[in-house]
Amino acid sequence: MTRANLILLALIACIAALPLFGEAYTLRLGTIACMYAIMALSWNVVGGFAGYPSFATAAFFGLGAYIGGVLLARGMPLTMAIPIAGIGSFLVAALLGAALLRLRGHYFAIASLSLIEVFRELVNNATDLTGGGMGLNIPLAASAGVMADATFFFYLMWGVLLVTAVMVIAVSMSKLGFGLSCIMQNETAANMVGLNTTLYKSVAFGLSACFVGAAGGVYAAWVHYIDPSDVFDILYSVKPIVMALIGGLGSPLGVTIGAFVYLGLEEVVWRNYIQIHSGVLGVLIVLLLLFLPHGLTSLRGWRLWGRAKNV
Amino acid sequence: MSEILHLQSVSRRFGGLQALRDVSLTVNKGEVIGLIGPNGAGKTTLVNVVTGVTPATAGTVKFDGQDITRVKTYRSARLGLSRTFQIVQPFAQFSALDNVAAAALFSQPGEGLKAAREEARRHLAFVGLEAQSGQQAATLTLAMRKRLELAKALAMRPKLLFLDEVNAGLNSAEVERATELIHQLAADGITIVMIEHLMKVVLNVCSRIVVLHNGQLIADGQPRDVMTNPAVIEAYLGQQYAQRIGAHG
Amino acid sequence: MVDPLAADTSIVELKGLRAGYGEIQVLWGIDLAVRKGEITALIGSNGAGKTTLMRALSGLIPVQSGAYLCEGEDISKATAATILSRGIVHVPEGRRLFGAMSVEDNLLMGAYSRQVSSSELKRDLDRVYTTFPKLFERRNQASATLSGGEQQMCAIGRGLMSAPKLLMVDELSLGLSPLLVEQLVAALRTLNAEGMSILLVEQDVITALDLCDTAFVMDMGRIVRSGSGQDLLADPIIGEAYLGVLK
Amino acid sequence: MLAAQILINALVLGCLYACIAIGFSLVWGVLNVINLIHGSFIVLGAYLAWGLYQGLHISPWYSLAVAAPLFFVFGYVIQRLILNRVITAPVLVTLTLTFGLDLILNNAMIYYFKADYRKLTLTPPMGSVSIFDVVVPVDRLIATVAALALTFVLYLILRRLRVGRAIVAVRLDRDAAVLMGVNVNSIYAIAFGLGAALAGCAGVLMALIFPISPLTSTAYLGKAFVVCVLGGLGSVSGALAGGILLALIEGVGSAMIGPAHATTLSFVLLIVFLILRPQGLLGRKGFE
Repeated sequence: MTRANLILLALIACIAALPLFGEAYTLRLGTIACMYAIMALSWNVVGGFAGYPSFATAAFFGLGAYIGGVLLARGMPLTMAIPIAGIGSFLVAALLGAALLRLRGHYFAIASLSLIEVFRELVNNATDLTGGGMGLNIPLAASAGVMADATFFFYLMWGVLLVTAVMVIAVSMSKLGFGLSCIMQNETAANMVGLNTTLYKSVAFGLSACFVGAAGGVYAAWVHYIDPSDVFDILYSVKPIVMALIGGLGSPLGVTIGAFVYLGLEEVVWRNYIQIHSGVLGVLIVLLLLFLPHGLTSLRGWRLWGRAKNV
Repeated sequence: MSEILHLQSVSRRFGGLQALRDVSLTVNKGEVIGLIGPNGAGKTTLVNVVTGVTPATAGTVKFDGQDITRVKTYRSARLGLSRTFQIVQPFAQFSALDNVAAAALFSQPGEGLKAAREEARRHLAFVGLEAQSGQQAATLTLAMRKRLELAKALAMRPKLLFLDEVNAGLNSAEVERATELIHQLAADGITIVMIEHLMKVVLNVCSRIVVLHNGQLIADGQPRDVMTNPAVIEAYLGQQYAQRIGAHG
Repeated sequence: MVDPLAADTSIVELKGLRAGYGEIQVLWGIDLAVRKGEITALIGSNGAGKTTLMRALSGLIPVQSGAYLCEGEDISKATAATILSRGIVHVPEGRRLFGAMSVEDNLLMGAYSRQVSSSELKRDLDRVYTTFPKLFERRNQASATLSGGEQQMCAIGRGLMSAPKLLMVDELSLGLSPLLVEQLVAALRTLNAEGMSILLVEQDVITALDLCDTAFVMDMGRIVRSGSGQDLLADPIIGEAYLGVLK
Repeated sequence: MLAAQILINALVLGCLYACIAIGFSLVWGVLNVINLIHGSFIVLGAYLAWGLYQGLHISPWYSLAVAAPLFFVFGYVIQRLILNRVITAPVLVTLTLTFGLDLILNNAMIYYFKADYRKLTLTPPMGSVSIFDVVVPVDRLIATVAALALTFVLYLILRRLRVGRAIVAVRLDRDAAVLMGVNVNSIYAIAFGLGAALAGCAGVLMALIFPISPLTSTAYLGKAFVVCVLGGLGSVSGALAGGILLALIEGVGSAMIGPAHATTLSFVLLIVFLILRPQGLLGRKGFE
């Protein structure tokens, strides 16, 4: 295992200690941090490893949230609903991937973007099942007090993050990861050496959806109420990309750090510029792309981070 | 001799352009065939049709007795059909070693990465790139990338090997070296179909020559017969060239 | 090596020109002179750097170092548009026509950067149609639907519309039948007889050497030989390395 | 008469859709950039028309003449200063960048105009006419004609003007255009400016028909996507065909399975089309 991957696992282990210092706000932030890291790490499988510009994260986050939410609302225990949300997202994504990943570049980006729209409309229209635009109420899992709940959901999200990180590291060291790297570099050549690119890309797309879907399920249980415009928000698709761009595409440790840095920025903006927070976010994105094309790693060139760790 | 590849009335269209027209061709085990013709005659298209990159619009392709007309590229690669590209197609960020390892890894299901790297080392040695095994493919010279391409094709344990202009862009010494490699491969029993512009190499290596012109097969036979075939001279070699061969040969 | 009088007689002169793509250097110090009124040929195997040299000459890729003189003036830092305005016109490999445009629109694009009256434009257009009557027949047809030979005519015609002093043709004969090549060669001879300088990159070495006054042989990004076409045709080393002539 | 109703509505709406999409298609085709600000440009154009009418009683028909140069300059500057710096970067970067720019513009609009819906109501109202027993409001009809005219103006620019020919040339073959002496960077900026101007003008026309709110920008963008994919990229005729086809599909879809599903249908169709026929309905390159 590479040093960067070990650092990543250590970093995640450190986060687990957060409840020791916990007040409700820290825990909430910690839970979102884990959720963002899950999204960024998952996106990295298809966007960073295989090089396909996917904008589908929000689609699978919403899908998972609704699978989990609906099952929980019908009385299924959390321990079953969350895995089903993950597996369901994996299957849907893998199947769709087989068709969508034949597209490249802009066309793939658009198709993945429209998945959000299609899923949202489907959920909107399946009123009997999902409550449609009115949203879906999810019963409290176990009401043992505000702090206990917050801690519980933090660890739940953290657990999903840990599994995601282990998955991503395993992929990066496996034949699958090697194959995805081949696809990213030269898909024609990858086909020619006997690599089943459709299968590999579909699995990658499925994996990128699986834990995002599970996180969606946890999110639904955590917030007790979801509606289509909340969970199928295109920002959930763009944020992981920005995180990955901050941290440097392809590196699991990089994108995780990118997720945390992004969350930090977002918190500051939210608190101070509530009215214009999405505009400030836009400015951040523009500045990042124009001046730090390789994310934080570009800073090393400025010698400010001369002795910083190689992320 | 038993046949390994059989094309029956193969055609390929690109929109209005008929790139291949009713091509029938048989390749026998152990042969080294030279595929020649002017630029744009459809040579590379022929290779693309056989390897499933751009499937035939009509006709059938059989490989080792199996119909592979509609088979996907990666499958035909696993069956033992491998090729090099005219414009080299390396995994640019990988080391030379991993380039070849990828070929070994994915063409043989069940192979592990470690074993694939071991095998890759052997093939790199064979083409003379041991010293560059750790070097990033993008930084290799053109001649080295051509040889890397060959090593990749070999790592797939081919039964039939298509070589698409492996000598293009190489200087005389490098051409000589590549020719030697091809001789060695043929001696190892690999069937080879090579697209080549350098007639010197074709005549030196090939046991049979096939000529394409405007997507049609216009000649197929012994090198000396083909070189004196009036249709071939008209379409490809040109009168002056034929005179030179006459004068020298 | 370089003729001291070259500045007067040469239209383009290169001294130690280096160029390439990004990090990859392709040309390693090219010295050559293209003389006014001559047909100059550039030959060499695939990948020797001929097309790269053409792209550097027309400003498609930057000159990294060395001098690029046009009629004695250094234009190594010039943009493609400036180079074009000096009358150095590049007919690229693969024709690169604007496929969806008609033949006539393609020809007019050739005159895009010239500030001329419409009557002058009309006259130049007529001249192209006289040189290549086939193009006149097809003037309203989308250029993508032309045959290979007609496309090459259209590409050369488009080059002519830029009012070249030096016409650079990359891979004249690529994919064309010998008969068509003969026609195109005849057209180039006529243009040359009318005073146009021509730089020809050609795979078919015999055609090139027969046609040209002076030839340069490239290998691995360097000029390895030069001389008159006839001398090089007779040179046994050239014969072996680049003509593929059998011993 | 339902069929006639659907058909005429589709023709009217289809021209508007084409007008929404045409600038987007131009930018995508020429710069190879998916311009996610396009939807917000349209909304901004609608606000411009609304403001000029409410504030200065300038009729929307005259607002077109204001919007076109204003948006052209706006687009030109954005391309020159920002987009041009990453024009050669991968899809991911250009797409995310235009998304960021859209966030800024859209947030600014929400900040100044608030998110509620406004309506530009002409006084006196223009009434409606009936064509083959199908009732069509006059303002909508005029907007449609104007949309068609705008589309045609772009066609003329590309067809007749020197700069238009250069835009087409860059779209067809960038390197060859450079060899003709075309300054590609300036063409990129002009094309982006034209795209913005068309979006602004489309917005002015939309203001006559639809409620105005920053929240509608994604809907416009979505239509532009679908039209481009259906009709094929980068041709005026393709955008028209795509626009009418989309309107027709929505009309028939609404009639058969209910209006709630019409958008879903169009997006499903988008994905199917992308996979089966990525070159679009007409499948031709260029703006001819």
